[in-house]
Amino acid sequence: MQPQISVQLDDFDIGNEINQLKVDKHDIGAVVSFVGTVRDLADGLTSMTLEHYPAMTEAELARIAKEAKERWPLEGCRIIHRFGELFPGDNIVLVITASAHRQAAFDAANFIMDFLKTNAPFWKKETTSRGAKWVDANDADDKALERWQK
Amino acid sequence: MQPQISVQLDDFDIGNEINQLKVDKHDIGAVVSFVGTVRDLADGLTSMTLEHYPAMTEAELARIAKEAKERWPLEGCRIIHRFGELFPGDNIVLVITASAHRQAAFDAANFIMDFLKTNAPFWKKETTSRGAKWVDANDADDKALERWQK
Amino acid sequence: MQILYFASIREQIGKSEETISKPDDVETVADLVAHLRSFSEDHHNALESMMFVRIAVNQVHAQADHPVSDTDEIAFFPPVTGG
Amino acid sequence: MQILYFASIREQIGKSEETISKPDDVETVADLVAHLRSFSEDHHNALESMMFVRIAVNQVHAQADHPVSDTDEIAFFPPVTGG
Repeated sequence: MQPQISVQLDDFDIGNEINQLKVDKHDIGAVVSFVGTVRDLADGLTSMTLEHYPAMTEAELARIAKEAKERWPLEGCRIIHRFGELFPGDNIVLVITASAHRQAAFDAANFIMDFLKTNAPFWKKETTSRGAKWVDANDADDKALERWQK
Repeated sequence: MQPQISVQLDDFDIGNEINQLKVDKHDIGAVVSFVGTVRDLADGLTSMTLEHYPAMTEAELARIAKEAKERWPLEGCRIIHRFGELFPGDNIVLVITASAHRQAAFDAANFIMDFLKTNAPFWKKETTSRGAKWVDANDADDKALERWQK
Repeated sequence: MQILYFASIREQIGKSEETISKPDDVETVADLVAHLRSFSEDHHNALESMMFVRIAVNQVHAQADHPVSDTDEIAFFPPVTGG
Repeated sequence: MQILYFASIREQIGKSEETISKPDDVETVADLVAHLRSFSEDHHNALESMMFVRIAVNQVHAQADHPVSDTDEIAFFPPVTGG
């Protein structure tokens, strides 16, 4: 099973992505997906711009997916991360994991998101009526990693 | 937030279901979904029939969703479980949880599946070329519940 | 009282439901099971191992010591296997 | 060597990349940072707090003691905020 990674401007269709993951697979009993979306918070977000490090981004996501594949028996793994200008409610990231076993699918998707949050080279800049501001990194994301230490 | 529960013969479209959950919601940053599908195992499954207890099924799923909502800050929760005759690769169950926080969405979906597996009154009968047989309950499903004990 | 059977228990007993009058000495689900076992060999076999039989009283999971009344809907079924 | 800046560090320095020759006494990323700080006040400010600056050497996350060579691509950026 080769994880499929995309870093793209365009939106994605989660149903299509799940269907493609299932093609020619017979032992998938569980598919877990995570979608991260742009929150429309009280301070009136008008848009969010995602910058990334193109030469590194796909490689880093592939490394994270490979680590997940080594830890859990996955039948399929798909990661899509968007960049560019996004608006409230828009999709940002999609992670899909498929396995014969539901807990493997849950844990692998959760693991991938935790590592993506702290390692994938993306940076968010939020624009509100008061101007644009880089989003601060979240200490909780570093904490979330600790439970995956072997 | 009122969890939406359906027990139905028809298939579902996960993309549609996620979009409906997001209508008029502004604080969703994370959507986790679980899809359980009919595995096509080595012994040549031709079909699977799901029997259920109609008067109890929706109430039991609603009770599980309510418990999840009390434990985690959810902005949306959707459960669909199919019954009737299904074929390899077909969808059986969909659980979607939406939250401002990704770990709440992951944990709530995981919790709902663990409780659904041991409490929702559904029974699977598998038909292969050698005949039909009720699926045995899985001891691992009982074990999976223990970690959610308060 | 309304008695429902599901899945393998339904197949063993050969019916999905039956309506019975609660005997005076049937106070709990366990009493009811002892009563139902006397109906036929199929009832006896299907309800023999209470390790295997799950119970719902009025559509809510219950244990064998749960009280029963004449207006209750009591369901018997094997461990569930949905999801 | 190719130096890349991203996000707030890119904005502070006012450019996204620059090509420099590695001085002989620059052996690690930490040495390189000290060298870059001398380029301008903006470089100095952007690279002042190494608690905040993250590093990749040839597109792989690295620490400040990572060795550098003249053919490397070295990137500096704040903690990531994707997902």
